[in-house]
Amino acid sequence: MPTAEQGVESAQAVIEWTADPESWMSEEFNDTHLVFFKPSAETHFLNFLSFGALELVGSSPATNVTLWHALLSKFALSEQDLPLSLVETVVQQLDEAGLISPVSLDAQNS
Amino acid sequence: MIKDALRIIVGLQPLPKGVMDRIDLIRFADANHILGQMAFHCHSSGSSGMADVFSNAKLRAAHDHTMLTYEMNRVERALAGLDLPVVVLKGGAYVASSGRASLGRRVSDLDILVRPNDLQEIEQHLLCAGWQPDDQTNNEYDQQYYRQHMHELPPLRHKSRGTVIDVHHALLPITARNTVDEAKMFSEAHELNTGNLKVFSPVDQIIHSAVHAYADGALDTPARTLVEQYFLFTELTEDEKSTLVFRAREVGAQMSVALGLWMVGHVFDQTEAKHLSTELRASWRYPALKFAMLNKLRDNWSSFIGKGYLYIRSHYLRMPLYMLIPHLMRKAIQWRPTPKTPPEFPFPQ
Amino acid sequence: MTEQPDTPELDSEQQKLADRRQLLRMGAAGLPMVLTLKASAQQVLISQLQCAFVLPRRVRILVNCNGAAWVGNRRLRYRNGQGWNVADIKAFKENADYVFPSGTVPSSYRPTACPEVVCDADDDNGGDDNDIGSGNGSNALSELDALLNSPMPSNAAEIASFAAGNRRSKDDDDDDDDCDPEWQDNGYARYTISRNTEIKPSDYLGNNGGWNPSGSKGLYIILSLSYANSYGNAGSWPGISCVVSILNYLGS
Amino acid sequence: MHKTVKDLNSTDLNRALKRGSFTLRLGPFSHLIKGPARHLLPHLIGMYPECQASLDPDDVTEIMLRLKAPNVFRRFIRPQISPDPGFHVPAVPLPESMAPLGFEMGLNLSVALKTCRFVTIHAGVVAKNGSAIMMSAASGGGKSTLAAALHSEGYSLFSDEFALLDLDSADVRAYPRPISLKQQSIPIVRELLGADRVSDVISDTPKGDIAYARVAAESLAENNASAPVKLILFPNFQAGAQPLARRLNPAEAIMRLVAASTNYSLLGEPAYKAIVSMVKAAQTFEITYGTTEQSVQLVEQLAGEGPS
Repeated sequence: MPTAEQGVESAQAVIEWTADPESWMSEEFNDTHLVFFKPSAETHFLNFLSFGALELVGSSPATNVTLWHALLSKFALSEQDLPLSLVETVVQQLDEAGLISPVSLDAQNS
Repeated sequence: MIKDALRIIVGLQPLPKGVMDRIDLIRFADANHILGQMAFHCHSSGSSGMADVFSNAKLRAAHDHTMLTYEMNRVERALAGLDLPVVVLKGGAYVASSGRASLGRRVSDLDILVRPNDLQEIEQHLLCAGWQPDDQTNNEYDQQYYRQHMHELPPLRHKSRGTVIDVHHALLPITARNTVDEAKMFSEAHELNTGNLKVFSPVDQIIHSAVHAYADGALDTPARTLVEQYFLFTELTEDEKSTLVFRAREVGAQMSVALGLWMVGHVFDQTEAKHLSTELRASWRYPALKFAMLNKLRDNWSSFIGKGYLYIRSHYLRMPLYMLIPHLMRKAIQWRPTPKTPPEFPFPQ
Repeated sequence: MTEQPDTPELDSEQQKLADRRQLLRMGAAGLPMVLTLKASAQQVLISQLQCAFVLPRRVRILVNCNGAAWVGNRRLRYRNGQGWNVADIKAFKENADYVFPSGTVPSSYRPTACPEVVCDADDDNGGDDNDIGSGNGSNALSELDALLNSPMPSNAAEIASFAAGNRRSKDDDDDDDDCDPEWQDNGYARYTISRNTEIKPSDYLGNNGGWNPSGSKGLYIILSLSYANSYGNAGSWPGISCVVSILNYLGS
Repeated sequence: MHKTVKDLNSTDLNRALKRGSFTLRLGPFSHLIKGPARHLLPHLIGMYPECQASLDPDDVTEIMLRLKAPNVFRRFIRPQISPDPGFHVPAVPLPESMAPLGFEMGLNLSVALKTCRFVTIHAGVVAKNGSAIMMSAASGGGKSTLAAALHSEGYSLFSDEFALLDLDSADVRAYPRPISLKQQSIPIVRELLGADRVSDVISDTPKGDIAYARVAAESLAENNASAPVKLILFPNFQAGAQPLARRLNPAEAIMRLVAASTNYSLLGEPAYKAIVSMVKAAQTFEITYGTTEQSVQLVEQLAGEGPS
């Protein structure tokens, strides 16, 4: 278990995000993804970007920056199309929805 | 009749034969919020109507449990990195420890207990994570009242999920006449296998249930309380039972526990509980309380003698007398006379 | 959500990429990228959002400058330049069907000119709380005994009004010593809603689910909300079910 | 084997209603009913004559409705009733003469909030040739009128209020309660179905003037009918509008259906699966129309049954 100090440090430094692909079911309709998240029993609508981010984080843990690069290549986008700040926003929204969580928290849980 | 109903519900007696009797029983269980428990514990009849009723009730409870488990996950997320211990109370604790008392139990809010010194920091983190004071209590009087006299923060409601969390820093109000040593109970709380959340030990869970019901005056759901304490009690190991009396005295909860055990013994013919209750002794108010409690149980609506007494008594126990009367006056307009029903949809938007 | 064209675009891949770029620009501009579906489980109650009720009796609402309110039906005489008749005010308060504590009524409904001498000095505001116990434990005890020993009313609402009644009569005893002009200044505002008035609470709902009350019907809504806050759907407040159904619908 | 409402002796019926042992079987539900017989009886006989019923229940049931006077003092409004489906629900207390309204509202609330065997979606459903059309609209959106109109054109009526979606098959189940009519739709439906099928008007209810229309006996006969949904419509009546159909992205349709469901979040995963599989197998449109006639034509076109 991390100490409070470590927790603060990790929050400020590079958080790695993770997601469990088993925890959701999804359907795609015209580039819109319907996601049923089992732990919360909530249904979310994700667009190609947020769903892409969820899938990437689900396949291997990523920081905001590594996720950003992965998204750029996955969707063949330029940095002008997809600024890092938008990835950060997406990550925050996925975190708020519980779909992804910090690796440290996940380690605590297991 | 009530005794029979409760005994059927926990599975001590078979279901009545007559359909109309069964219907009455279902209504009783539903009105007292223990239909879910009944669905799990009573002896099934094999009728398809009963199976429908029970499967509906189980589904509702399952939904509550999913929500509650997720809320616990969200609390952990909100407090990630803080490393401050948090004890999950009441229904949340039963669900988290998945004992008999959790089966079919409806849960609407999450109750947690934190150490008084951690309160401010934890409140801050919860506010940052999207919980906010509920509109209903977000007025000066209520905020002041909670902070000055109560043992918990005003309820916090999550802004997007609509879920409610009650953050306690003590088990009884600051102004209560009875006190209970929650620090002792806190120190022996069990870790859950997830993160920083804990639950009381089985013995302390039944003590807290009794304190909550009989010292806190929160007698909204007497039938549910009884059923719950029955499950908690009968699930104790022999060792745990033997420490119950000592522990109740140690944490200063002998009166509530005595009353709780007496009720369990009386209603469910539980000789062990009766015996332990006698061992614990009673105070001068004990016989009157037993009477009031039975009355309360008899009928939520027709027997207001018991109910009125308990309402006043519960405030009497919470607050010094000089504070009681003005508060009663104020609550004359603010008091909710109807028992707080768990909403059909635990998490309205 | 975009409309799905009946005939596919010629270059759907390119269209898709353009759509995606557009979406990213909107995301950068703050459009949410994750939408959580809110099942409106109480949708079925929508029709109840439209509920209305009729007041079958005239309702008079008396408001003091602290925002306390009395609801009743007795007459209240008013004399220009002098104000309300003291006996009327007293009788109205004593016979009020419902009493709401200070702070219930928003300031826009309170009397504009607060008198320097307010004859009904004791309102239910915090400062007065001590006057009952007055630091005298036995006095308070006897109040409690009175509460405990009196015949139990048959329902909860009556317990509540019983407690309130106790308090009022005591206040009035104190008041009469301090001042007794027959008429007093405008310490009160009165609102009257005539018999058979229809009130439709949803008329006072704002777009975001908040309330925008106005007029005496708006005041009635405010009191209804306060009543609902304490008693929920129980009791006899006219129209309460309608108001509560709306509150439930709004999830408040 | 079971009798229908019209076969029962009204004295017995009266007694059973008072005692609370009267049982009405319709669609997948058994309804146990207690209430003021004086006002309920004409409604039951008028609107549910072909419906299976018994004086004593042979089993418990998930739907137990009591119409009763509110238990608080009634200084302001004289005899009142309010539906008590066995749980706390906000309901408008109604004068006793509006018992049919309380009855219908109470049953709706019970089905909506009490049962978990189906995904319950606020929608009208009709069926023909083994496939169903679902119409989801907010109250006042004209779905009852549209359902009645299609019913008069030979569609069997599954429900004008709730689509009951089977959790496993994603088929809808028939639950043909009387069609509930408001204000302007009353004369229209009288015209469509015949005046003898429409109840007396109850005036000045919280919902305005209302009346009920009796479902055709054939619809009732298929008590356990179910059908896959082939068309999901979101009707939108606008006086004077030209008829128009707009195809909806299935995701948007799902969003709207979830919002119209009373128990989607309660059921969770199975409801998600059922709605997704229903929508994937159906066509989804938003339709706008200015007259009832147009709406029927439009629906028939979309269903591929009428002239196109």
